[in-house]
Amino acid sequence: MNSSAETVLSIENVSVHFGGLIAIDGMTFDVRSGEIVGLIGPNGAGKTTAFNVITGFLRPTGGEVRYRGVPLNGLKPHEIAQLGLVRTFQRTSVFQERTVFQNVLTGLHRSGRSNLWDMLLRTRREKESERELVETAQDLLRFVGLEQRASEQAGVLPYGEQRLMGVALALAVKPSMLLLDEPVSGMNPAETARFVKLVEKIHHSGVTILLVEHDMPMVMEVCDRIVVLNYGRIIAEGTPSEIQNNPEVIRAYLGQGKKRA
Amino acid sequence: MDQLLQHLLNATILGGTYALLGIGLTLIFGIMRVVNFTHGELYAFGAYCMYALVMPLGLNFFMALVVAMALGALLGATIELLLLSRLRGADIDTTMLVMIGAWIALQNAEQLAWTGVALSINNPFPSEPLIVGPLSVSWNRVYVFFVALLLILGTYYLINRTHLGKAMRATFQDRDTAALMGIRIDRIHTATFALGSALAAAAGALLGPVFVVAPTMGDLAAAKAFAIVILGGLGNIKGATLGGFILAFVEELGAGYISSGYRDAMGFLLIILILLFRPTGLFAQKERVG
Amino acid sequence: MSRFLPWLLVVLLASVPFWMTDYYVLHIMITTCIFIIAAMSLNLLLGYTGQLSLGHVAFFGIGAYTSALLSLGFQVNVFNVPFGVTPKPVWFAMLMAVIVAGFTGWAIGKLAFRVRGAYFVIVSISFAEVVRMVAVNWVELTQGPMALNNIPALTLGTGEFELSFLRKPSFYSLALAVAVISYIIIARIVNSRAGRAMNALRENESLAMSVGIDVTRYLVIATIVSAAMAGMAGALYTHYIRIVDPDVFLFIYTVTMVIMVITGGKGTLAGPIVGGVIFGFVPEALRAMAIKPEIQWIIYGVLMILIVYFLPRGIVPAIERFWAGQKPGDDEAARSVPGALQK
Amino acid sequence: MKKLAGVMASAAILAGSLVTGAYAQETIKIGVTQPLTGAFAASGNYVAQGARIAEDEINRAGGVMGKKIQLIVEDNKSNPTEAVSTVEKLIQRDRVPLLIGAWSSTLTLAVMPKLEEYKVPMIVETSSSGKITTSGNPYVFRISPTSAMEAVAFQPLVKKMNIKKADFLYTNNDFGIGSGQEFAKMLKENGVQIGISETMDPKATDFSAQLAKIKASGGDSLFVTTAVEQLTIILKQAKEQQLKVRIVSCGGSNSPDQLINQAGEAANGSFHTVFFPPWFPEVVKNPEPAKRYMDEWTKRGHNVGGLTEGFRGYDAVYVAAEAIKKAGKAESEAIRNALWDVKVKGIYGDIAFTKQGPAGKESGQHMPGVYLVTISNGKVAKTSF
Repeated sequence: MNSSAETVLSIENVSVHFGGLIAIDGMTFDVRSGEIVGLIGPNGAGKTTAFNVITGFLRPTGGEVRYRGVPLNGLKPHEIAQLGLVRTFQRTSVFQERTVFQNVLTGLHRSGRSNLWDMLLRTRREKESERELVETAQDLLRFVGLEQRASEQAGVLPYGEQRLMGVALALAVKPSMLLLDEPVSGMNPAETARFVKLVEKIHHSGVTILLVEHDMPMVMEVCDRIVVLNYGRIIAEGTPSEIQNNPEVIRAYLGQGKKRA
Repeated sequence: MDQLLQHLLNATILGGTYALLGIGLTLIFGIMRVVNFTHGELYAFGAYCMYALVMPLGLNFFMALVVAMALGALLGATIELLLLSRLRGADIDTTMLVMIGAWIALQNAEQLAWTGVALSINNPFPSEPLIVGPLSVSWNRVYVFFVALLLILGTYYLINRTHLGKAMRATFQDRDTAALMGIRIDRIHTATFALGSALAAAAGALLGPVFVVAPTMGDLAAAKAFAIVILGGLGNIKGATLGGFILAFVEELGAGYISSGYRDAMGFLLIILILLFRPTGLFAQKERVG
Repeated sequence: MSRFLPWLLVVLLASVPFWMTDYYVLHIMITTCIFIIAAMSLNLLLGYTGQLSLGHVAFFGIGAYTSALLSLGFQVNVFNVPFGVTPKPVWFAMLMAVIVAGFTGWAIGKLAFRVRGAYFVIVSISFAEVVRMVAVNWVELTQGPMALNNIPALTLGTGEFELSFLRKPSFYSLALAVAVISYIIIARIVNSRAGRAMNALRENESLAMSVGIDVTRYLVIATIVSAAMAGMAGALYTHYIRIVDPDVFLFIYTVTMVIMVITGGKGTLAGPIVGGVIFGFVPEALRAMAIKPEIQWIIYGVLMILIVYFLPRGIVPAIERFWAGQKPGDDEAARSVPGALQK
Repeated sequence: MKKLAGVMASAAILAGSLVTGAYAQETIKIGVTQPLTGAFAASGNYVAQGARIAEDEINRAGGVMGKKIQLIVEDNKSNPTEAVSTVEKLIQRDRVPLLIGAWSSTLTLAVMPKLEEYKVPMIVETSSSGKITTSGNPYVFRISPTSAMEAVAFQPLVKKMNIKKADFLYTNNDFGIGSGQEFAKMLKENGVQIGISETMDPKATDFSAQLAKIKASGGDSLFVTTAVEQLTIILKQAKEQQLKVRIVSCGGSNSPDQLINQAGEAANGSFHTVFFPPWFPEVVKNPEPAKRYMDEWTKRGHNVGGLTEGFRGYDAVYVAAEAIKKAGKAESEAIRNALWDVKVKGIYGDIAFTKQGPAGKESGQHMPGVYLVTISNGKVAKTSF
């Protein structure tokens, strides 16, 4: 896309050590506004660790992460989410016991305008705020295509729809940038195709996207740029076609002896 | 000076039994992820076994300890098989609720069986204390101290040197992998709970003759065991050993020089301070979170 | 129709003092009512935020002692500095009890939620025990095991318009009113945005954080409300029984509240009420059958285990499911509509 | 919402079904509240056993006014709040016109406001705190001695026992603190130096720290006030720590027989104030009831160590029966008035009440005898001063 767009997420020399184990070693890369960037690499390369560092679930041993110029070091996950940097999870990405609709309402937490007294006294502001949230929730469900499922318990949805549910939850936070952690793993081709459409729809609405995924065709299809991690280090960075032909990337994947693509 | 030395001696002697109490509890938590609220009741059970064996039945004092431990192990294994085995994989709050239920039932069963009246156990030791300079300590307590040390060392040996211990350690580190390697997790859990229970019963059987035996004695013992285990870090056996001695010193010196009324509060205060400033215990390395 | 049933029940309960002549039954109803308030407050933490707080009785006891001490007045020396309080009106003492308990909840919430799981449980037990030890040993303030005696009863107004809550019928009405208000407070919280946040952190804390919910903030809010409510129950208790001793902090009372909540159904509004009614009246029924208290407690312990095994969600959800089975569709509709929209 | 209402409705039905009415009675009920479980369980059970003996004796002899008396014994669990609940239950549910209780001073003080509220008199059989009869509660009639009376009785022995410096160890309740204060006051007045005063929780079991402090204080006598359970441990631990001072236990709930039995050699050389010495019943003022009580106690197989406690319940029931007889009806107010005229030849002596406390609201207090015994060679002996 537009390579002159401003940098929104910058990861500078980030390292993560668990005891003696090095999970990420001096990782540096940027994501620019409006991009879809893929973060790939073999199992155990440190991709999810990178996500955890960026979203505040893990404190880096060294280095700095900045989002729109704001250093994220020391911020808690919910504070980072409030800055507009929102993630999804590989697994357990919905509130299992709630209905789909309640899930989205929960995700809309930050949009509520009422305070504790409003809730206790059930003031007009509380009622209006709740009504707005309900409307927004309905819009969001329509956006991801789950409006038919609104009253079903989220935990019993088919796998693909749970992923959609997870995205709807993340979108409820009104992100300016979305981090998707292996969103299509375990999906069948039809579900994947549906999901890719959704990602593009989100992207068109102005959201920057960073994506961790094993499904290579999907990554190649949607990403503007790809960053390749192996053993905690970045070994390549470039457009999908550049990456596909990069000998080191091929070696890394073949060396591990498995390719999920 | 003499008073200080006497306090230090008392604390050392007491620390041995505290460590014994703590190890049983921490072992069970470390390997099974179960907070054993029945620990105090197993302690009281050991003391009552001792009473029943020595006083009405007239069994040899030293033999009675061995039998009390065996009975403790048996009761522990029963609890594990009856209540915990079917809860494997349940979250920790669920097992805690079950253990609290078991604790209440056991304590009241003891009260029903023995009434609330405190009982006293005779010991075969000379009634004149052991005197070293200005210090004195009863022979019974000296015996208790050394037996406690022996049992602690025995536990270390069992865990570090035997086949069962190896399986326990493997389970402790990674339950799933251990299972894959052919370790029978069910058996390890039962054995662990039985071992922890035997240690608690041993502590009760040792201290019963020193103090008196009463149904509520388990509560205080359990409270101290929790403090010790938190001090050392849940699941840390070496930590529990040291924690036992630390608690004994803090209590004894606190009672001697600050206020004897707050003696039993010291442990709880330590728990709170430790958890606020070093949540994984004094001796644990920082665990990976998440 | 069904919307009016709870109110009908409240009216029915409110009418009890007018026809109930056996004061002993009234006495049991009052203590049950107070325990239900405490159990409801615990449910907010245990059921809605999922924190197994086993030090809950501390808030109850702090409320009881605060109200008792302020209404009796006290004189202590703190590091040789004399500090005294003259007797205050009971309504003021009770209000302060709620505030002090709430404040303690705030402090404990801030500190204790640094740790979770087993550690949190143990720290919460320890907190209650430390408070008990202080109550036992700070004899100058609390009278220690000698208990605070002759605690005044609540009176409102003066002279001709004086309303005294010394006698059982009037006190019953007071306790019932507090219980109804507590129920409404909890119902409103759990059916609001804050309630959804609490639910979210119970079900999946990481996910809750990722959607921008300040988990600690909502835990602390829940603890404050819960502690203040337990403090109110304690204050009611102390001005009813008119004596308070350190055993009010005993772990067994926390256990009683926990049993009430999990039996009735944690995380349901009616759960603590159902559990409270059962465990408020069962001891009396057992006593009438001349069953020893030990056996009663053995039954409690075994029941607790059985509930966890066979009715892990408690009685209320089980009944709800039963009703849902009878009338398919109705339940689905009820569950799909969020609380705020039900009206 | 619908389900909730259903659940609540069924709960209400449950509540309603528990309503039961009191049925007609052919007996005269007397309420007894004692610590049958908890820290004072041993003593409370002994008192209840003694009371049962008296109940059976009286009923065998035809009861009171042609009706049998019936003791309703409730367990106050050694806890003041529970004590209040038992009194509430005894008065409201069982409608007893008269109470006996509540063993420890703290328990008695706890229930006293209820006596005033419901206007029901209570015979106090054990408690020793001065506050009980001086605080102006006209429903309290005490047959046991106060700590002050005990201290005064002890006074002549101070010189004889050659006490120069005394230390104190007592439970931090009304019983312990009251006794400690009265004895310290009395000893000071007799020129004895007071060392340290250590307190303990009634439930504590390890006193090594306190004893080390007391040892360092260097007094010649240690006055201990607590129930027999703790006293047993204290004697044992004092011996372990070589605390070579004269130990005197006050308060009369020390059961020397039980001490000999449970503390063994450690009990030797200790002194105990008792209010009834069953080892030499000939010394008491009324040996006849004492002998009757002791025979029955042995016959029933009760613990011999409990004799020094059980007589309190025994006497209290006789006083209660006499008061009802004098009142002519089982009504609280009449019984209260009659209690002032009661004269009973009991083990506590010739029981009669004198007035104590603020004028117009006096409580009744009996003046019993106090005996000091010692344990030597595993036997209880009279003191030879």
